[in-house]
Amino acid sequence: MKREIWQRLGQRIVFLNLSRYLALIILFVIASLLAPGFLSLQNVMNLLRSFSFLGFISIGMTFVILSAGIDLSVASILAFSGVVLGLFQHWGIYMGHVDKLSLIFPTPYIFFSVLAIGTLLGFVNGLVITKLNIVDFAATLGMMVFARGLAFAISGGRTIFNLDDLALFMGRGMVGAIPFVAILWVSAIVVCTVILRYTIFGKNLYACGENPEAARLSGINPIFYKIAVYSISGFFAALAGICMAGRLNLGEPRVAQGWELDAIAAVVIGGTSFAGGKGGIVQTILGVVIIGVIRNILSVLGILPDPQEMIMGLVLLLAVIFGSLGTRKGSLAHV
Amino acid sequence: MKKKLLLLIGVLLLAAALLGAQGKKILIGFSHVAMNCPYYLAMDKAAKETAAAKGAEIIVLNAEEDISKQIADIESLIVKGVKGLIVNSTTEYGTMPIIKKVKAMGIPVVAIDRPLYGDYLAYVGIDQWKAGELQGELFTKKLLPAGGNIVLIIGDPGCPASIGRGNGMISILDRPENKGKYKILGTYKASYNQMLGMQKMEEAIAAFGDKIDLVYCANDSMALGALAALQNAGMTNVLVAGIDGQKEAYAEILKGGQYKSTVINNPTEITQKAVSILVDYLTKKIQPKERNVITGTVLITADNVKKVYDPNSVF
Amino acid sequence: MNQQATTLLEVRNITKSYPGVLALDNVDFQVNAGEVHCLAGENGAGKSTLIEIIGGSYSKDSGKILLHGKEVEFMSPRHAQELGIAVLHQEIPILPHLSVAENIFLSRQPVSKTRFIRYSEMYRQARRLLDTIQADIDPHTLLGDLPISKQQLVSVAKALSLEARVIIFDEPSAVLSSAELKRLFDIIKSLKKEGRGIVYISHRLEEIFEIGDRVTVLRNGKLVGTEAIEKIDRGTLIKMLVGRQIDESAGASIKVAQTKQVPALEVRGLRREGVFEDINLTVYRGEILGIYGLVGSGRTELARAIIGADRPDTGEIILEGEKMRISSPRDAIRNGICLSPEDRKSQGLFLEKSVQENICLPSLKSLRNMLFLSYSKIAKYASAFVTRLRIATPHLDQYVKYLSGGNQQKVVLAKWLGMDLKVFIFDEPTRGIDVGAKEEIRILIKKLAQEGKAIVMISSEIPEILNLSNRIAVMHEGRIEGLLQREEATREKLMAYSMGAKAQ
Amino acid sequence: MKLKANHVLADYGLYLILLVLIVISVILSPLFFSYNNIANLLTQSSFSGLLAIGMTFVILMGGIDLSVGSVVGFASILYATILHGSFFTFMPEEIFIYSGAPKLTPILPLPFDVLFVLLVGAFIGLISGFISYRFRIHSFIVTLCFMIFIRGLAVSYTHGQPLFGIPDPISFLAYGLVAKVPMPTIIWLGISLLCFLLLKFSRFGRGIYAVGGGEEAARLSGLEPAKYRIFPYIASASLAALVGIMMSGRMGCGDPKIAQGWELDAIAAVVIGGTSLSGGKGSIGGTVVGVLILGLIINIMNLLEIEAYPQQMAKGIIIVAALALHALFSRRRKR
Repeated sequence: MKREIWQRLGQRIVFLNLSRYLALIILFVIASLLAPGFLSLQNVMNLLRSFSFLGFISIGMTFVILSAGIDLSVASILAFSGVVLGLFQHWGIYMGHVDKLSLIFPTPYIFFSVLAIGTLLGFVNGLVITKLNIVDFAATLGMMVFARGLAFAISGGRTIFNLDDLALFMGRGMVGAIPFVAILWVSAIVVCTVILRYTIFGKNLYACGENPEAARLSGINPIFYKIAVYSISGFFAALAGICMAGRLNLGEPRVAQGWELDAIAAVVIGGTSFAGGKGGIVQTILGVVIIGVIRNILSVLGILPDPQEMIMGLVLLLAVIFGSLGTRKGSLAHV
Repeated sequence: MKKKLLLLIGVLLLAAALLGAQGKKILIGFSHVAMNCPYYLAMDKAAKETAAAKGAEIIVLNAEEDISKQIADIESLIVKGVKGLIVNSTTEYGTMPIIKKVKAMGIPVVAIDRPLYGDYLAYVGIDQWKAGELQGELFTKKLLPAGGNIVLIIGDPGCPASIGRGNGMISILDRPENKGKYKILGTYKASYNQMLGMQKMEEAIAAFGDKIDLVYCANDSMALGALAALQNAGMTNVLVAGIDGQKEAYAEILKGGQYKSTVINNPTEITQKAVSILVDYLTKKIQPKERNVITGTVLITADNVKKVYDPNSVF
Repeated sequence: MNQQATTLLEVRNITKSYPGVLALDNVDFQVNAGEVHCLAGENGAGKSTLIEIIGGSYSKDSGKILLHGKEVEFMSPRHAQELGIAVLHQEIPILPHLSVAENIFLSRQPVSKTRFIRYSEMYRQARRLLDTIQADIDPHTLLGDLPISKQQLVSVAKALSLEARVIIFDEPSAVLSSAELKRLFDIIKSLKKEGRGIVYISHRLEEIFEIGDRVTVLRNGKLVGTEAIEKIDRGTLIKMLVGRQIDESAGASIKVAQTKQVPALEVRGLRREGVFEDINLTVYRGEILGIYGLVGSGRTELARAIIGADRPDTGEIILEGEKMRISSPRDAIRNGICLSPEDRKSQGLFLEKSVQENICLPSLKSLRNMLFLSYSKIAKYASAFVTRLRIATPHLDQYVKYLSGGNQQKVVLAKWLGMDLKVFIFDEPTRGIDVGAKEEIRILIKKLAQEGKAIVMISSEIPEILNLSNRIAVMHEGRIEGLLQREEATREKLMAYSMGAKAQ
Repeated sequence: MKLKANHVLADYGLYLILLVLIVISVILSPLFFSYNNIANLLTQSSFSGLLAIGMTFVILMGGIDLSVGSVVGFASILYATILHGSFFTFMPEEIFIYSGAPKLTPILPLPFDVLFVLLVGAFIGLISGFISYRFRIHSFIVTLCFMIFIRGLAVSYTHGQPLFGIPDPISFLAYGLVAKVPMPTIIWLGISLLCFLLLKFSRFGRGIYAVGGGEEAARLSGLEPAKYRIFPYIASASLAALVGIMMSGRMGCGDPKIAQGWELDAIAAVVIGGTSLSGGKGSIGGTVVGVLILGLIINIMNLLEIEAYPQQMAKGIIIVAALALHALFSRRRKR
């Protein structure tokens, strides 16, 4: 009986996705109590910026997980695109620490080509999964190792220092008081939300995610959507890569190691189900923000990185357990 | 089928043997800790050049700061039949057992840049502790005579370089006359990498904000990263100090900005020494004069930076 | 049955409630040795809950379970099995990657003294069990490779291996063709002779009357009554089931016009390696073409091939006189052919999506303002169908998985009605639906035909076929064995053809 | 006849691949067949091999365990701390505490401290397994949280410091030779054999297959899923702990930072070994071969003096290629 009450409560909470908003608000309160400056414009903007990078790949990841897939390769693609950007801006010179720029072609084109490359890698993921029918996990695991290796190989493992101003603007630029990255990110959120809620593409994507066979018999082509989502994921990874490189002012093959897991965690904390077909961008953003804020709080508390990780792990675990309460089958059904 | 296979193998082995016989060049191995900052790259370059000059063949393997990979590297170097080893050990003790094994096989080991625990032919590098002390002196005498809060960014815990450079500096702070004046706010680990240096500094800023008076990094790459982070946060009054004498660092010191000091630790020099010691020992049976070859450590500040700065140098 | 027969299992005023619903409201039920006790009731009447409780999957809220007269508490399916109760579930639980033998002896494999599994022994025992029910199945084959009907036999074998005194069949007929069903009945009869107690659940009244000794009827969680079969007739049983009188031939009142002139869909020499061969069919506007055949006779595969879900090797599909290149369901739908698949839950519907979304999915194109979907249009569109088809749902956002089978089927229909399609293919449209809903669906299908649509209806329920179709094609082993006008079609002929025996 | 050939391919294709690879390596490098090299190959495969065995259990059951790498690091440092007589005591803020010659003050006699560490490992597995089972949370997420948490824990309580000083018996586990066979290999293959027997010839083992094939089905056919769902995590975690101890022996010290990303190597090996990520299908034999294949590729590329980075790329490609072959073979079989 007692358990049922819990279940019902849980169901209501989960249904309204309230628990997460609640958690977020509580976090904000705690934070602003701990650090008076927390809600200051300055800090909020910093937070926004720090969310954005993880945020980008989380958006891509959302698409993938909605289609009942998983993409382990995002972080590697991110690093790879950063390196490519660096190389394209130091074209011809002996790779490595040179401060003289030599663009292969104007920066905007470089951006486009990097984005294209990222998308292509994602596309390859989709192709491998659908055409060679390999499980998403394994296929993207392969791409993860491959792309990271590629990033190291083309840069010879070196850090490529100094990018041009446009690239820096992507990462560091401010529009008024607002970081440019944040603007980019928020607009990406808006666009993707619209795509998912108000276009046939979105609806069909959800359908394919939940039940590919049924989708197929209703005249939808699941293969197309599979490939599409991975391409999207690749695109956002590349975008994040460009911004990250701009922020660090270097192309670094070691960047963002393990971020794919953070992104997945964010998506799941947000309440998008591994089983596919359930969830959305907004939830994901929630997850990203929650994770980011917790990290920030821990830093503000002056907790050093290592214990931070530990606490982070615990908090995530609790968050997930709480999210799973009530729903009989659990919020993240076994795939 | 099987017969054919065996035959094939036999032939190949024979051919290989012949090839081996022709190659008179002596083969040495260099198990390098990582390639993630200019310092290591310079070492890599120097090693190859010196070896070539000395008429030796060298294989450089990069452990990516993973001790278990380094052990595996050393093992595969042995398989390739190197006659001597240069090791830049990831952690001070981690390579001890494998070094013991190598020694047992009669392969001499030269430790470079980072002292390691075990029976080695020679160690070539700076006196890490002294480098730390020099910086400590500078802080207490010049930069923060009145005392202050210091953020420490080291490479890897357990890396002898970090231990020496860190403890050396701390030992000065712990002197009776400085007791209580200085506080280490936190110690961050950035594995000698500029990007990580920047990210860790950002975390430190988030944690301690304006409390920070000075950032002391175990090498210049991380210091440069930290510098970038500080500049992004607009904290231009926080002082920065590094070690190694990377030319970008010189440039910063030259500007006379918040980047105050570094200590020369010339990768090219130590690598050249190490390689020649090993090759001489192997070819001409020359025992190194002293077991610990300590290269010069000079504190570089705005006063003497002009003398050493060379924009076109490798490092 | 005679009262002095020993009661194996008795259930006394069991009550079970889920959040919101009262699934069972003190229900009594008992099974005697050597009887077949049928359990009947519309979907949601509580049949499955009852057997889940007997089978130990669910726990009861209150009430007693007596086994051989003494009270017991079933902790888990395993516990129930140990006490000699076996449930053959509707969706047969199979472990596709394990061999038949292992599925039978799972966790009870014969082991040596050193606790090592003795495979040879296991296969021998499995062989013996399968022989006792004359199932020609190799115990080494992976269960996943067997057709459903054979899987059913395997689970019967498992029940035997459990030495079960009480065996519960949950709608076995749903997955069996009549011939296979006959076989199953023989087995049941022999089990009955051995003095086991059988509980048999089915929606098909004729089966109940054929096999049953007693019947217990449930209606929304309450016990309506238990009757000896010979004491009651069809009409009263239906009354007990539905609670009201319904005329089974309501559908028949609607006459379907025979417009032979315009052929809507023609299939010429369709062939798929090892599945079906030289299929030639023509469906005319406004007619219902029934396709009858045993499970595995290739009828479902044929339907899938027509709409391009599976690629046929040769053959052409002609829609209203012009040849079609159909390589995917997508093309089929574009050209006006749709399929309501056999396996509703896993192929026809998105259970985790709302009624509205399910209905609108294929026709979203027409529900946009410029580029973007208009939710107001969608809602209007969906609610129109909900009212028109009398889909019983609290609101449009109800998840489909919470609807009854009948309403789910209606949702599947609604999906297609909205777009003007020319050919509708129904694969088992009324499988596993309760009597009332069955009729509604049939009437809907007829109405469609009246509107001049061409309809192909696959079914393994002979009465349904005879009642609805204008013409009936009977399939056997991937060939069309015979094509009958409704007038000439009889139950016997259909059976004979479906068994492959050409009637003279 | 043809059909038969396909069956052979489907069932033994993997071993075929291994054979082909061996032949190629022999042709490519004369060094390959030297005793030293083979010993190397085996030793280096053994550690990831042990992890892969545990992972096989988990994946057979239909889950995934990302925490093994962290557990290795944790076990390694925990073991060392125990040897230094400090029990779960967090190190003080100073980072350089453990430089200088060590003095071993074990709090438990030799076999027991090892046992203790193994038990701790098992306990970790128990917890993660239980949470995943009880709350119906996808094991990916649970173990992801544990991965973060345990790594944080390990690094926290010595501040990332390695702890020097490991008794000889343990180094023997890592370097010892028995009849010219490296000790780690003996342990690895020994345990593989045991697990093979467990999975093939015990009711419990078959139960794991069953639950992996379909939990509900297994339950209805009379299995109690709980133990089958939880045991694999215990196995995998305690094997990870064992690896941690052996690694300590290999390094002569406990180091909390080792084995980062090894979980993915283990998973890769398992899937290359033909165990399906959806559970219920696969074998220990396959896993062993998978490990060998990966090890072989790396080894031969080392011998050919291919740089580390291209090696990584190759690894990625191999994962995908192997799986593609699997898919191909099994599709051929279905025909």
